[in-house]
Amino acid sequence: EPEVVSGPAAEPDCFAPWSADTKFFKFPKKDGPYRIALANGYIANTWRIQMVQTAKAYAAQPDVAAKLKEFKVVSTGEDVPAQISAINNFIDSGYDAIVVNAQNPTAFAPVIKRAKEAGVVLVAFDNTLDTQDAINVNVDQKGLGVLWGDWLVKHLPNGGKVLEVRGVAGTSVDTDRHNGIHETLQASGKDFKVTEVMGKWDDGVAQKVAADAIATNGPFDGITAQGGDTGVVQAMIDAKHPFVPFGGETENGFRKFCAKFSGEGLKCTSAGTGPAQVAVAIKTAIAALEGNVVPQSVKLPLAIVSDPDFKDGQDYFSGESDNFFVGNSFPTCGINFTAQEIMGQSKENQ
Amino acid sequence: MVPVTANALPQFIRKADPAVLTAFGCIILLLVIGGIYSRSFLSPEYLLQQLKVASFLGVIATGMMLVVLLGQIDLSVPWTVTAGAMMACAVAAYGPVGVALAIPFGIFCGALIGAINGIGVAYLRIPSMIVTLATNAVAQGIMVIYTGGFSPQDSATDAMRYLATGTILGIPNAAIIWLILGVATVFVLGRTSFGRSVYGIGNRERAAYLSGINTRRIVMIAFAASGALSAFGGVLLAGYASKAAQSMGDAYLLPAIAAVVLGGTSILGGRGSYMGTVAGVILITLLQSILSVMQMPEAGRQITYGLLIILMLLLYGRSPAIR
Amino acid sequence: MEGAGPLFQMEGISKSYGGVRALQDASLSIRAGTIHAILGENGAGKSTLIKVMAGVVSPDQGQMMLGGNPVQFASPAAAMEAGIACVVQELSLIPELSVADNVVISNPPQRFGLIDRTAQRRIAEQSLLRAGAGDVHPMALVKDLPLSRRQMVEIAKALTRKPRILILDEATSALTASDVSKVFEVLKRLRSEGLALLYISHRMNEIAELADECTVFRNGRNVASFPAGTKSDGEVVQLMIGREYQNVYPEKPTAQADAKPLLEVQNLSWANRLHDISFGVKPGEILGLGGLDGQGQRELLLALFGVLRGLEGEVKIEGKATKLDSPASARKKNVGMALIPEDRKTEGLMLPMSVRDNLSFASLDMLTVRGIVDKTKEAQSIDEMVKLLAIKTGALDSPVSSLSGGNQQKVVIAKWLMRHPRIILLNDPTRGIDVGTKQEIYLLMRRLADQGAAIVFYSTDYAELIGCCDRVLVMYNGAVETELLGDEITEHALISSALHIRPKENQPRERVSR
Amino acid sequence: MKDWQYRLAEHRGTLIALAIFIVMFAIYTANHPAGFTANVVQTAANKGALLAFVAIAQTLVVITAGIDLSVGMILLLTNCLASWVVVGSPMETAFGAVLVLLAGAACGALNGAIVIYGRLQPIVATIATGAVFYGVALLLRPFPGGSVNEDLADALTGKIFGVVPASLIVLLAVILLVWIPFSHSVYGRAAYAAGSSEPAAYISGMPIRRGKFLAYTLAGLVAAIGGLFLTFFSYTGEAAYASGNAYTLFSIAAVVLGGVSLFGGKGSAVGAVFGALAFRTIGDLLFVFDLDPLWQPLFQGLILLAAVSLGAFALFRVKNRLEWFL
Ligand SMILES: Nc1ncnc2c1ncn2[C@@H]1O[C@H](COP(=O)(O)OP(=O)(O)OP(=O)(O)O)[C@@H](O)[C@H]1O
Ligand SMILES: Nc1ncnc2c1ncn2[C@@H]1O[C@H](COP(=O)(O)OP(=O)(O)OP(=O)(O)O)[C@@H](O)[C@H]1O
Ligand SMILES: O[C@@H]1[C@@H](O)[C@H](O)OC[C@H]1O
Ligand SMILES: [Mg+2]
Ligand SMILES: [Mg+2]
Repeated sequence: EPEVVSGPAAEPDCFAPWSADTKFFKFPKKDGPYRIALANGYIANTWRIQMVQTAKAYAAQPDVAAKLKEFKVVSTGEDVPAQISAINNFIDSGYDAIVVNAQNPTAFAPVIKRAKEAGVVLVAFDNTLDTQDAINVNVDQKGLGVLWGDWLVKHLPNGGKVLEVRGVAGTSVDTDRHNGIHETLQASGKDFKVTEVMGKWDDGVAQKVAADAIATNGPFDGITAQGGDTGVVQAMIDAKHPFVPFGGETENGFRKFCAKFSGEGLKCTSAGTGPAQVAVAIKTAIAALEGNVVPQSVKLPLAIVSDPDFKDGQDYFSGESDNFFVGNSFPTCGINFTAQEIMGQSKENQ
Repeated sequence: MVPVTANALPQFIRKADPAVLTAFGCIILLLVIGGIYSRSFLSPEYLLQQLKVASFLGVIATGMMLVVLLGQIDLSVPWTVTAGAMMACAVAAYGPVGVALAIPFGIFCGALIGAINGIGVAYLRIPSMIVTLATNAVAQGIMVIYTGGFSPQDSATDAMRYLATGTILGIPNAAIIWLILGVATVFVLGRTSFGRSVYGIGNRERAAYLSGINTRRIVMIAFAASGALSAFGGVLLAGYASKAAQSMGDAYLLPAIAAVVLGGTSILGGRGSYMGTVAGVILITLLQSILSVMQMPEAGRQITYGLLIILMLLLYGRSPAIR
Repeated sequence: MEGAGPLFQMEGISKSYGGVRALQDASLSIRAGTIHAILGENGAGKSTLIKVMAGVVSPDQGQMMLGGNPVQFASPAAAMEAGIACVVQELSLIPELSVADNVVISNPPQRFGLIDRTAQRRIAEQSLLRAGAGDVHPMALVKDLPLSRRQMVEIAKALTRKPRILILDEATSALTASDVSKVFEVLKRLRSEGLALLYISHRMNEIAELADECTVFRNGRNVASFPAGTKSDGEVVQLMIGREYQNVYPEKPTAQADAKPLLEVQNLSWANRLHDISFGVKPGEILGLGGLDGQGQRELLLALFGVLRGLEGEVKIEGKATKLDSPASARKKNVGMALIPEDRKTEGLMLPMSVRDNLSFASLDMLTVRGIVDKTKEAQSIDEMVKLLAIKTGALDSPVSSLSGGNQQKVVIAKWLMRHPRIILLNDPTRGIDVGTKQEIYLLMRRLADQGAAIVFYSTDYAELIGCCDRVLVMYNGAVETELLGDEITEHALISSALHIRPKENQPRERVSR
Repeated sequence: MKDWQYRLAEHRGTLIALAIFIVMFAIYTANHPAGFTANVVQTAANKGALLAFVAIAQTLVVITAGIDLSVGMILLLTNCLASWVVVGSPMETAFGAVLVLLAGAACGALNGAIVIYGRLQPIVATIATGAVFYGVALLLRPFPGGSVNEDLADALTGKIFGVVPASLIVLLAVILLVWIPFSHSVYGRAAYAAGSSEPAAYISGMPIRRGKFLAYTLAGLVAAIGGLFLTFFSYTGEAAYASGNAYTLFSIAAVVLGGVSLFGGKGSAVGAVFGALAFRTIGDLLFVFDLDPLWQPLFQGLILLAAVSLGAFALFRVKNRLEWFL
């Protein structure tokens, strides 16, 4: 359906192409207001809850709301076929665009076919799709691993023992980040000895396995963790493990620790995949429906904050919950939510 | 008339279930194997760390054992744990009273979920496997709404932290709590009419009912207790991690069941001892921990974990032959 | 009857369970075309013996010969293959399957590798008819049938196998007199067809009617074999119990005290099954419930014990209207009721639990202080009961399932007597119990009555009602048909009221076997 | 009672499940923006059939009074395997599909062997084998990927004559070719009997061990059909732990909704199929009711709770309290 055109995209700062050879799409212009759906998979973790709340908040912004006739969210759980069916249902019900956080990057080929036939714009984000036929909006997961790897190489000029706390086995996000870290450490030519454990992107699990690793294989000279970072730091504190350089995600709790213990050696880089990318995905979908040129694959900037730049009230919030992901704004796209305003919104409403 | 030969053995060995003894044997074997891999598996720090972590599972498995003894099961553990943790932290936002009430309130919420399970199983006679599955989904739903809509406080109180991570004379407080709970459980199961009724109902509820036991109340209490203990486990976990988080209970359901059964409790109810559950909890915790730090790909870890459990069960967990 | 050599022989069979010797060097020899009765008190090893024969239990020692050839059965299936079918004391029916499924179970008719349901139904109907259970619907689930019907289905099932040897272990213990007579016809026909039948029963009258040969077991050994009818009942019983035996029933008190009834029932009705029942029982009185099986006697006992919902009418304890809505409320001190239930295995006992735990289970409330069991008191009470009822058990800590049927029944009674109940409801308590033990139970009942208990006693055995009861209510179709008092309680009266035949007008046609 | 009354009683669980499903599905399609169209039915059928296969597998084990907590992991394992081998020429594809089915049957047989000959309690034995199966799945697919013969996949997830969902035909075929023969065979009866009362079945000389073993093995086989179908549906393989566990738990819910007794000996795979379809419709209802996204999980939980409580109404008619206890 979409025409493949040459760039640049409509808002080049926001809709940055993934790479030099990324295709650009121009969909036939449709008249608004549009019906847009968000097909989420799993819902019961903070990241996803924050994401759904951000999506709602974004769709409710006056200028966005004016373009929308309907915005519907469905979460289908862990089961891929349920999500595929939900998208099929949206297609059959005549939605104009569908935004999806895919439970599986490779499983949606049949759906993509069907969406294409029906002229529906499909935009994937966070867990994107392995395809050239739908729009992807994502941070560079492997690049995230590279970033963490570089951080460790920089702080451990002589190499050393590294603890890598991984995510959920069998997911592409985990694999990409892991590969990024390993290729970087290897390429440095220094002697790194890596102990891997699976933290499942969960603070409790990450804390437990980190504690075990510290007790048996520690002490470590550097640590990297994807998700569960707050728990990993907690494990270090409990074990009285010396603070060492750390590459991790953007949980508020983790950044609190980074700011607090920077002087004692907890030198952090914190970067990740903010839940607000859902807003970018919706924005992309609208742009595509309006007939604007958009890249097939949008690369989001990593919201990186590194030691010693952690500022309270901006990069982290000392009075707030540990659990939300701070990196929640994409200024180049005009998306400037703070996490607390998202997670606290109903409270204020009451 | 006890045969004379048996009298020669000391009472506690004679009475001990061979399954429990073998389970403890397996623990020692596991440590030896771990020790061969790396000396640090035998270090006091590592062992105390395991004991601490085992205590969380131990508290949860205590509740699971109660319902398993009744011939039931509690699949609502994941979100009962989470709800207990999240509610305890949430209530702490309400001033000093809130802080003081955090732990009891968290436990209370778990007891409430457990009570709903109990009503379903005891009064509505719905199979426990399915009511508890449903209440788990309901608890999850409530927690999602709550987190998304109310921005609850989720950091643990100092008291929770102290219980979970503090030590007395080098012994983790969590382990002391588990010990106290364990002694209480042994007493309740062995010496109270509630405990006897639990075993009786597990064996044959109809006969227990006709003996004049209010079996429905006992079942209800056991489920409420299981919910409360799961939530208490959640409170401790929140103390351990300093905070409550979504899905923090996911990792506890299957290990809790496995620990209870590895400890020789019959999944059909009516048979099992608490010492067995203790052994099962330690076994599972050690196994998970040792596998986690041995540098083996996740696939290999899962396969080894599964095979070792089967192996241990074949060693001592077999049901009697029909003839 | 042909005088050929024995069809089946066992020699030197021994079997121990832990320390318990169930069988010791036992032997048996049975011939085709005969009914061979096995007698012995509870725990003598009868059931174990036939389990060995049927491949259910493997003996520790000994040989078996079938038709002169040595045999060994690795499983029940193997024994069945060899033509041995067994109607066991523990019912072997599958509760969730239909009667027809159960009847053809070991060899269902097949078409194209699948079970042929139509043929199965035909076979089942024939077998049921042959077993005298034509009234059982082949599509009914076994779990929905009353015990007596199940027992008939069990017999039909055994017949379907067309066995050479048919074993019946207390197969009639749950049957009513009329069923028993039907079964007897069947058994006699089978004998004439050349089968060898092995018959175990505690009912001497049945053995007298049926058996050609008798073997008496005591303490796991066969102590005597003799042709039936060559010894008097007294002699046989003496062989069984190893001592002299007389005067089965205790003396009844001559006059009833004119005390107020302890338990009174007024216009009790329930769910179309009980109709307008009224009666009273005084302390010291044994009230019998008679009638054919399934006329509402069991429901009446359950209703009194608080098990049934939606009762109409009134129950009074000591003249006070009392609401009994659970066994828990019935056993309370101010009521003091106890029920010895119908099926000891599923209603009376927790089989895998120890004898000790079973004994104290119904009295936990009395043995605990604020919920905590007083171990000393518990041990005392248990001791007392074991002595009172002379329960034979290896160790109090062994599972109650390891006791013989009779001793299990004693445990059920004991666990209730521990509460010192004032009102005792007994639901056919002597089923499957040997004469010696039966007598003990009769004596006990009378003693409890003398001490002031009010007893309601349902029995399928008319002789027991006659021997034990001061008064009998004969039930028919959920209502009290007749009340018989003192000397009026005769077999004749019991049967004619049970069959709903007005006495005087009609003589009972059918003489129920004795 | 008349014959038909007994027949009705025999199929009561299945009929109730059918009724629940019809009511839910009617509510769903009545409120669906597209209405009761072939596409909507196809979408629902594909999703429903997948769970239905797993539910049939679970039923096979549950009737023996066992439970298979590894069934979701067998689904994953066979999905991952299929994403390697069910590709290429028609011959290769067919060979691959057979291989996948054999692998599933082997997993089931392993469960059966451990439970029956190893005499382990099924709950914990299958938790352990589930870990093993998941590990193997992860070996096969350390991250999502692979491919499948798309022509076959499209055919089996598409519509026949543009109306009838092919997945339902496959489902029907499984019932006719696997379930009916098994449940009407001597071994099937032995499996039921063992579930109802193992000692009685043993004393009756039934081939209980072979019957149970066959039930476990067929369960693996049918789960593998589910795995194949998952591959057809998604064109790919993935060792998604959470998803495997979800299928296991859903299969239990489906089986119970379908009137199969978790205590064994009672129920039918046909009921479980309707249970699965009904369970899936619970999720679909989200789509047609305009619920706040955060309230959706709670809504699903409450409907599930309500659905499983339905059976409790029968309780109020019970006049003999002993009937509470089985
Ligand atoms: N499975 C078992 N485990 C332990 N002991 C057993 C077992 N089965 C039987 N016994 C013991 O073996 C002995 C013989 O029992 P058996 O059941 O053969 O007696 P019986 O003659 O049939 O008695 P009854 O007339 O009461 O049925 C008894 O002492 C009994 O306690
Ligand atoms: N449920 C059971 N538990 C333990 N042992 C059993 C069970 N069923 C049968 N056996 C034993 O297995 C052997 C074979 O029994 P049988 O032929 O009745 O069963 P089966 O199902 O045909 O077994 P198989 O398929 O192994 O031949 C016998 O030695 C019997 O003791
Ligand atoms: O990107 C990940 C997201 O998909 C998951 O839901 O939460 C953890 C994040 O790292
Ligand atoms: Mg016997
Ligand atoms: Mg007997």
